[in-house]
Amino acid sequence: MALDKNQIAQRIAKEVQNGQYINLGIGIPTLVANYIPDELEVVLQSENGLLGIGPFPTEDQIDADLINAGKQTVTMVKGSALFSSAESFAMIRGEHVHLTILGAMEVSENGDIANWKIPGKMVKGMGGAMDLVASAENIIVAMQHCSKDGASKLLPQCELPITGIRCVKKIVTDLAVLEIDPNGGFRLLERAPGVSVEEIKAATAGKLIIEGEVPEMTF
Amino acid sequence: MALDKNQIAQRIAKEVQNGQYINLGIGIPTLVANYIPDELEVVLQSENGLLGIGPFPTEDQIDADLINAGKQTVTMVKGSALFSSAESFAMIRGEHVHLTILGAMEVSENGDIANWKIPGKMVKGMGGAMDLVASAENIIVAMQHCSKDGASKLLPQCELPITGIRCVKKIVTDLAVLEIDPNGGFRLLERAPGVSVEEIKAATAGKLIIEGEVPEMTF
Amino acid sequence: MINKVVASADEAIQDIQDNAVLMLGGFGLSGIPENGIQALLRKGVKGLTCISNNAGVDNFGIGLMLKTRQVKKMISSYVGENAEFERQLLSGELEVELIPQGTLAERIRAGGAGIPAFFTPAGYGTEVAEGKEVREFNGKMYLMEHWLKADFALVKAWKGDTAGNLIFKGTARNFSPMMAAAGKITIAEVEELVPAGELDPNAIHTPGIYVQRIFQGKDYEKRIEQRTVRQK
Amino acid sequence: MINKVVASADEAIQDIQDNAVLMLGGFGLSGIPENGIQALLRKGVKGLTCISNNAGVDNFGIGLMLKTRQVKKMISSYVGENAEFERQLLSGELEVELIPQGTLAERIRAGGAGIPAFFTPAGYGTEVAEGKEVREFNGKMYLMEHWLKADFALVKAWKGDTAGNLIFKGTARNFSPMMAAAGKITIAEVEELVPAGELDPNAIHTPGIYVQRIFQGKDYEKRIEQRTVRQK
Repeated sequence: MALDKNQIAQRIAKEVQNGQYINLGIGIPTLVANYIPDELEVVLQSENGLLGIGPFPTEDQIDADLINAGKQTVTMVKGSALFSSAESFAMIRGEHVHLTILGAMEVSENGDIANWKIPGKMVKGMGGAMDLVASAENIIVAMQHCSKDGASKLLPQCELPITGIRCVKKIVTDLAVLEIDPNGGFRLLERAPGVSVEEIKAATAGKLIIEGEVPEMTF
Repeated sequence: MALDKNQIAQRIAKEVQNGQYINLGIGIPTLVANYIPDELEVVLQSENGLLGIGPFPTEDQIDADLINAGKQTVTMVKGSALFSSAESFAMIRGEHVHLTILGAMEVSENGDIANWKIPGKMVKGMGGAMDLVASAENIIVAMQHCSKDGASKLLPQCELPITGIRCVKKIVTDLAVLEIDPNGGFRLLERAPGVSVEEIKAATAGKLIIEGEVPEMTF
Repeated sequence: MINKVVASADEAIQDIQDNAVLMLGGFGLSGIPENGIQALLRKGVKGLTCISNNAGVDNFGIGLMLKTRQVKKMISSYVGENAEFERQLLSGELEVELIPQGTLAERIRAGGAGIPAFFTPAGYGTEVAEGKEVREFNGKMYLMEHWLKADFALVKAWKGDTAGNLIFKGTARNFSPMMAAAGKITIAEVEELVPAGELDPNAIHTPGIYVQRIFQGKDYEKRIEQRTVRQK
Repeated sequence: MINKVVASADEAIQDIQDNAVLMLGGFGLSGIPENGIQALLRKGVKGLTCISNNAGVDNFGIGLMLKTRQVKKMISSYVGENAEFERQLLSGELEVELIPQGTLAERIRAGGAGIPAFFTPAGYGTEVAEGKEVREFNGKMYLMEHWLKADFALVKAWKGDTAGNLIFKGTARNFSPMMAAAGKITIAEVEELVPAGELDPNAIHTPGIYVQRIFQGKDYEKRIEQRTVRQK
């Protein structure tokens, strides 16, 4: 059965390694924080100027001057640091952030990503996404395998205006875990529980690389 | 009679205007601070990371962590701010500092300045001087008119490696106050008390522009 | 110390003319110059170019100035919270330049720091790169980006002193320190204005050299966009 | 929070090898990593390239490492307080690259911030410009300068926490925040090491993300170069 948003987040959390500084994008990526094992020492970066994002505040902790990049009220943890946007993107551009997890509208088989604009329909802006994908050493995309009308979002090449080229390393969808092959193509690593390779094939418009048995995900 | 160092500093202090942020170089320029009238609101910048330099400390105020760019122990005034070297030179390069007063070995008649190196003899480095002269809107040089062996330091062109080109606006020496003419040449503005125009002419190797009566300095 | 205090927001912005280029601090609605925006609405100055990470929401922040059609052009990184904005954009009433957030922050810093251009990898290979110089350094591709400056910068701080020194709070700092340095005239409004000497010199985020005018702000609403809470 | 604490200066620098490129914080003798320098002397590592605004004095700071001939090359802006330095330089034993102080600070910042090159007016028309790309922006001439990075950065702070967050004191801050970001491995020594959570997040100068190792320093001499005093 296809994963729900929380399960996608839960599976991505397994990619997190001890000692990492991590930037979580808006949407499913934000949920990843809920599934990072307590025994891992990691620090979450918010590009509006916070290292060490804590949980949402209780009613009486709410502070309008403390939000994350999704404009949600947050708290700090012990050892947090606050800084300007220039310093924040110095960290990102300077490759001090190890892992970026973000959403996408489309990913191409060479690792291009599109997630900021639908010409004529939607103009929200790229925010920090172009900076993040241009610099993070590891970029994982969290998204639905297909759009609401059933079109594959894993494509030979992106049709929407792109956010960055050859940058995505891994993709976790409601159906599968895939990595971008250095020579191009989506290498199928894991299936969602109960989802067949055939279903994933049918939902993937770009080149799908399948080698041997493809295991089911574990959480 | 030729001015002493303190008198040069005192004469330069008259150039200071209310509301200015000022960088004072090592040597005579540092002495200028002693002669700025109390009624002027000005702020002294030290390029190692301090806005609002106060007087030297008393014995019991000495703090090894609070020095000026000449490595002298200093104090802060009310309203001081501390910052990094990158921020300090952002202020300088970004033309937020209005007035720079510094020493020189040579000045040329088009406003070039040399003050950092004597090939084969002395290699101390340029420190912040090249940044300062490249960006300050007003640059005043404090120096002796001639070197110890009597050679003029106001030249047609600099003979020593230069620190910056076409940047000096005004020069205050032990003999005279001069400004750089936009078309080239040292325009003689004031004589030191008792010093004749002929004496200044004799001590100036570069083109000297004299128009009408040249008044004596007042302090 | 130089005293930068002015009496009110209206006095602080009185010489902002039509067609001025403004920078406005804030990320979303956090840290925006609420008093300055209200004064701009009162003054009714038009044809403004506003450099700000976001464009407010429909009925708060810069969104209010969009409603009154005072803004000719927005230079931002993300504007996705504002229906009136989207309407004016799609109808062609509003010019918009969208810039990657880190590039926006660094271009503003460069403006204050006297750096006319620098190289960044953000946007390489995308439509952001169109018309820009591309260069390879150490095997990676970069775009050349230019500084941004403004006629006026409007920033809001937590505490400030009469010499113009500023301390921000939490994530309300965001773009304001760079904007303060990049504005020809920088106007700071503060929640608490204190005499010079009361702020710790070692804790100051924006040194007073960057601030030309400062005033005690009032009636801060500090609206929250996404009120997310957990149970105790 | 990630714990960055190591037991001693010797442990912190144990993997610094011959011919490493180091950055060392400090302006004159103010804010230098005294413990780190002592450990480098004990380890006897050689062929070092040291990026530091100054080169210490004859018998303190980096000057000690010049005496033991551990330094192959100095990259600095001002080195005029050191006779041994001048001797090694004139005899050709020591390579020296002199850089305008603001350019040095900005090149180090660029290294930490992922900016491979930028433009500055400092040094245009001088021998510093030799071999460099020159470009005009808005009628003014600028040089293109490249980022500086280091294998290891050694910085000294006033207070630090176990997560690597640093607060400097007075003018001892100088180059250290930029160096912390520009070092592949950044080693911070602090006068006072506290548990994560004890420093005000809003007052931190160097966020812990830039610091890989931190230790409690000891026996700080904090030598003063120019002891200038006035009478009470």
